[in-house]
Amino acid sequence: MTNLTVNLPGLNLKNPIMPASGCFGFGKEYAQLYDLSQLGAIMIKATTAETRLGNPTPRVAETSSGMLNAIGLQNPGLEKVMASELPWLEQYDTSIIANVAGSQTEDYVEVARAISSAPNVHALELNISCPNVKQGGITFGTDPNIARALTRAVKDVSSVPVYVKLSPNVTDIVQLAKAVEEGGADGITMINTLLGMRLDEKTGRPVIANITGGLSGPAIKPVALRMVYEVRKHTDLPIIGMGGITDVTDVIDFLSAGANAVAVGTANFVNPFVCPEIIAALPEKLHDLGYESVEELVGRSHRL
Amino acid sequence: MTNLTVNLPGLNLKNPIMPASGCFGFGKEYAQLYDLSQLGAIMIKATTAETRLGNPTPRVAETSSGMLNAIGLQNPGLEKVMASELPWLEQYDTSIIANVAGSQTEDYVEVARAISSAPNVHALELNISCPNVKQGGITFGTDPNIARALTRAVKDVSSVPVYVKLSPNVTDIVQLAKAVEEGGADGITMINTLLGMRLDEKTGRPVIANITGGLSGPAIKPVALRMVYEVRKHTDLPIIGMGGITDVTDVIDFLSAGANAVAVGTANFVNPFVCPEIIAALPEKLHDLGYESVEELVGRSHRL
Amino acid sequence: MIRQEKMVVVSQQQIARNIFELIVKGDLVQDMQEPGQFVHIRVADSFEPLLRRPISIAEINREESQFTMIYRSEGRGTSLLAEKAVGATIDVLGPLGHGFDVDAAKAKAYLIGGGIGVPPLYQLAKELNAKGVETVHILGFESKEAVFYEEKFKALGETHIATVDGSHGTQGFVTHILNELPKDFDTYYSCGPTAMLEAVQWAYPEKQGFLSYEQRMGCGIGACFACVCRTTKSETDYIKVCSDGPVFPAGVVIV
Amino acid sequence: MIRQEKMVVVSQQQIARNIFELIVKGDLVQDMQEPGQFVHIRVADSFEPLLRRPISIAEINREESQFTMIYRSEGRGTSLLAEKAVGATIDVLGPLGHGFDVDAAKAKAYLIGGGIGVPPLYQLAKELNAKGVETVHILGFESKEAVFYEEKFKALGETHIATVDGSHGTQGFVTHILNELPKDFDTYYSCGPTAMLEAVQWAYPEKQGFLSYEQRMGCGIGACFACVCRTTKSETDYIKVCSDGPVFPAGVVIV
Ligand SMILES: Cc1cc2nc3c(=O)[nH]c(=O)nc-3n(C[C@H](O)[C@H](O)[C@H](O)COP(=O)(O)OP(=O)(O)OC[C@H]3O[C@@H](n4cnc5c(N)ncnc54)[C@H](O)[C@@H]3O)c2cc1C
Ligand SMILES: Cc1cc2nc3c(=O)[nH]c(=O)nc-3n(C[C@H](O)[C@H](O)[C@H](O)COP(=O)(O)OP(=O)(O)OC[C@H]3O[C@@H](n4cnc5c(N)ncnc54)[C@H](O)[C@@H]3O)c2cc1C
Ligand SMILES: Cc1cc2nc3c(=O)[nH]c(=O)nc-3n(C[C@H](O)[C@H](O)[C@H](O)COP(=O)(O)O)c2cc1C
Ligand SMILES: Cc1cc2nc3c(=O)[nH]c(=O)nc-3n(C[C@H](O)[C@H](O)[C@H](O)COP(=O)(O)O)c2cc1C
Ligand code: FES
Ligand code: FES
Repeated sequence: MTNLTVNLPGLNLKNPIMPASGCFGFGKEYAQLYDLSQLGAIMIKATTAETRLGNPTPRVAETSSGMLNAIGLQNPGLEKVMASELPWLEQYDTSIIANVAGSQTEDYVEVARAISSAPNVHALELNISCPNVKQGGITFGTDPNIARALTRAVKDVSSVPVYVKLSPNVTDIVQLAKAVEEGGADGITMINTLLGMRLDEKTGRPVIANITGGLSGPAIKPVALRMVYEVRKHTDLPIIGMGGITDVTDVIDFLSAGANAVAVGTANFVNPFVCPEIIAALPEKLHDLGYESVEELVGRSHRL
Repeated sequence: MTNLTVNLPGLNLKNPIMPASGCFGFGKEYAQLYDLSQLGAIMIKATTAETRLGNPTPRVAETSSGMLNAIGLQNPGLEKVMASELPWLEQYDTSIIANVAGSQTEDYVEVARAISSAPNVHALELNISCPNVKQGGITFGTDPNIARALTRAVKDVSSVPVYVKLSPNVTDIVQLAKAVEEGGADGITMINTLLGMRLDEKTGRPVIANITGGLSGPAIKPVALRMVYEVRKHTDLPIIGMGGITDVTDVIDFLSAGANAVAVGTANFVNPFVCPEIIAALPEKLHDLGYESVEELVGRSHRL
Repeated sequence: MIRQEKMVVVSQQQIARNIFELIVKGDLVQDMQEPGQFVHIRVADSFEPLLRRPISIAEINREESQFTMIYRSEGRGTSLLAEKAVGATIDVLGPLGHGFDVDAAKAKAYLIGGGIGVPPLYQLAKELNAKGVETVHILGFESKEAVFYEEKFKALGETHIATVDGSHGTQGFVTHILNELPKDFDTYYSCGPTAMLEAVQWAYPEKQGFLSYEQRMGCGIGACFACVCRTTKSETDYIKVCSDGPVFPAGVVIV
Repeated sequence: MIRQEKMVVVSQQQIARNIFELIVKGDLVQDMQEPGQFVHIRVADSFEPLLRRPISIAEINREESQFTMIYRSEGRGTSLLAEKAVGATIDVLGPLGHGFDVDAAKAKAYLIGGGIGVPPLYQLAKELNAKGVETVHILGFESKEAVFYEEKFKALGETHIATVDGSHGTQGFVTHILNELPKDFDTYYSCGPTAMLEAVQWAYPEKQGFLSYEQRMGCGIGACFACVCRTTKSETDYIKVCSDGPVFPAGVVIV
């Protein structure tokens, strides 16, 4: 029997596959389609201290093998997430990773403290990399000093392990990874979206109301994979890799490059069953490649 | 009659379309297919002081709507380019932009001084952004101070206007653009490739011998367009835009975002006639959009 | 229940300029609840184009397990859809969203559609007529060449056509026709460009109405927050076109 | 002259496991010079998959303006190619590169091919035979199911087959057969995996030989420097497989 389990700080995953934050809401919609207990974990939509309405529409645009989004962290706010979304998720036997966002350190700290105390939140994902909010967000993710300090502040109040989500929109991703490691991060999740733009061909106007948006989907996979590979060379922290994953082969690539687990974002929109399908395909794929467990395969590209 | 001409420092272009450096060699191969005098200009392959053998093969890999390359600046070296490639190009009525590369300032200066004196070289394109060479190259393109100093050094010796080619692999492209502007750049060309990677699905080995390569093609267009738009907001320098252009609509997008002219790279490999086809389609497209000249359309997204 | 199914193309026909009628067959039809729901279509096996395309359900044939879509072939996705021949399979996710409240109309209803907003009104008209509600159809198109289903609507009730260029029916917009028609109906239903929905809403402030909205979509099932609209119901909330809509009672959506 | 042409599919047939024979028609055929040249094929109208696929010319029929390709449907590009039906058009760039020197052989030639390296040897065999050169064909495949064109080669001369699993012909590699054969030929021609080309070259250091190489390609016409190999001719230069090759005299390419 192929062993799919992955053990990471706070997360004893039955398999390394989870939906990425923002692409799966709080699970309710996909629960109409399949049993969420199949999933290794669920990264829920970014939660902020207050209700956020997000950006005006249009919020998405299609690009070659990818899409842009500028949702702007719309979410019902900490209180409602704690009161209704998280309790609802308790019926499923899977780990919940809460994506925490804000526009200043205090916001992050407030959300982290509260949400990490929810009984079914197993880890936090610190979203210092959202390109679609005017204040904070991405600046936290591009300055190593700020990223380090924010990680430490959140780490100090969190009752569960803290994973920090890195932005690809930086000159040196390794430097950021090192910074959050110094700040006490228990793990890294990467990558968030690349900043991009699309124009309406008739008018020349940006298609996305926010002007720019975050690029995701297969188009960004080569960049994501390169970054995971580079960061793995420089840290032993667990990495949850993502960016353009659409099938089991993509998963193998990220694990090979050094990710310990992976998240699937945009592909859920194209094929809502993509996560369970990948989970089902994984044992045979590992077996064909000559591996008996996920953990054996992790990082193989570095051992050649 | 729609006016396609574009006048930029050193470059009086009959139209704004030119092949991008490294995707067109020194023109000989495409000259078998069509008359190069149709082109607005030609950006020739990077030239270094000495002959460069470049990287081992495989040097290219396909990705979703894109490709990776790690040619490693293979070129016959300054002497041969001056002695045979450039003189051969004199038969064509088009502007030549010489792409200058090196691994230290002295190399750049040497090549720039010599090649800018060739009778048919109208401008230099300073390649401070090649991701595929171990030394120099990209570090020049990611540190604003180094970029500024290099630009100044080259500017001092060049007999023709100097355009600096920016790397997208940076946190803040505007900062780099400002730096080269301060260094005396006459214009900016952007973007070079995004650093990426692909793994062999069976072995987990990087497909490209150099491990990482530069991502180009339609996949990167949203990133390129966003960067051109941002840089245009902060400088009046001429911009030659590129990244994923495959047809006349893409050209309109880059011009709208603020590019004064555009270059076509990877698309030449897919459709070797792409440049003349775009040039032929441009007048009608401009007309349909209600413009009588290229220069009228440039930057329209900023005027909405 | 929402299903993802490879449905089989039974018929594909061009019925007006750039307008295609596509009939597909599969089990998913049995779950269709209301006229005005839509499906989300994956047009290619590859990830290019990436996103699914939302298309309304235009007619439901439960006995044959078939349903009809009418769409404009315009961009990359719909052009690929137009290439699907009889026998080909299409990846359909649906039925999605909430449609028109058929029970709301009492005696007489106005069905007001514009362009590719017309299709869902056809199944609606059929169901209303089946319930004994008289339907009047006011349909707007660009020009004569773009008109479709005129005879089919006529077979169900009084039908007025407006074309922007006047090449068929009344010249102008549906509102030009509405101005001339009596207000002797109890309920209106509308689907079309947002500007048209706004105009219709303004025209009948006192009537009960239902409007079907469009937004750019990601997931199509309510998970990604791409397709939201502001709502009069709450200052601190949005409604999602894909899962709360696409049909909302008049007065609910702020555009 | 190199042309880009929308060529029409005349025939598409599976002839072995995952192996397809594709015949297309168009003017470009008239420019084909030598066996061993190749074409560069765009398999989709979209940019996904992005790059063209290099495929050898397996047989040329100038009268009918047709040529044959034989390819293994494996990855994304070749799978799409296998879907092209009779009547469809395919975007072909070619003819490209330099092929086998047919005039080099005097009386007897060995044609040594492995897997999808076998196809270009077929046109070569035909041309050599037409010139009165006796050809012996030594062809290696994975297994019985992968073997193709055996009868066609037999019709042109002595033909030996090796399969890795021994399910047909000699068990092992082409070199196992070569070891048993006399060295009474004047020229050899070979196309196949690089390891095979190396082995063949080692086996006949004293003979005149021509080898066809593979490399990952970008442009296919010599402009991008993707497909280079080091050469014994110069320490400071590369040769390009696409435009200087794919066929080189033995001893020229360093692998
Ligand atoms: C609930 C709903 C029902 C619809 N019903 C129909 C119908 O029955 N018939 C019909 O012809 N059209 C209908 N549309 C509009 C249809 O979805 C778009 O015309 C179609 O998605 C455009 O795709 P494309 O490939 O032609 O264009 P592209 O330009 O390639 O599309 C690019 C992206 O923009 C999105 N997009 C473009 N236009 C629209 C639009 N108007 N609304 C939403 N997304 C858009 C596409 O889905 C895609 O993600 C409906 C839209 C919605 C939201
Ligand atoms: C000069 C030349 C002649 C060839 N002739 C034939 C032939 O007659 N019949 C045949 O079946 N094959 C031939 N090949 C190999 C053929 O080009 C590859 O099998 C094919 O490109 C793989 O594409 P894919 O879509 O199946 O694979 P994918 O894995 O989707 O290909 C991904 C990328 O890698 C490239 N690639 C993968 N394998 C190879 C390879 N072996 N050589 C070069 N590029 C590769 C592809 O072109 C593409 O750019 C030839 C190759 C060369 C260089
Ligand atoms: C519509 C959408 C919304 C997203 N929202 C969030 C978010 O709230 N928090 C976050 O950390 N990442 C968010 N992301 C980024 C994804 O989690 C993921 O990092 C990125 O999309 C790359 O993965 P993919 O290519 O598989 O989509 C969002 C992405 C999309 C497409
Ligand atoms: C095969 C290849 C070789 C390249 N060589 C060079 C080069 O020598 N100098 C340079 O400045 N850019 C080089 N580039 C980058 C292109 O000029 C261009 O900036 C980039 O590919 C983005 O444009 P595209 O998406 O249209 O290809 C190369 C790109 C490719 C694909
Ligand atoms: S499209 Fe995703 S929430 Fe509506
Ligand atoms: S493939 Fe471009 S030089 Fe050979």
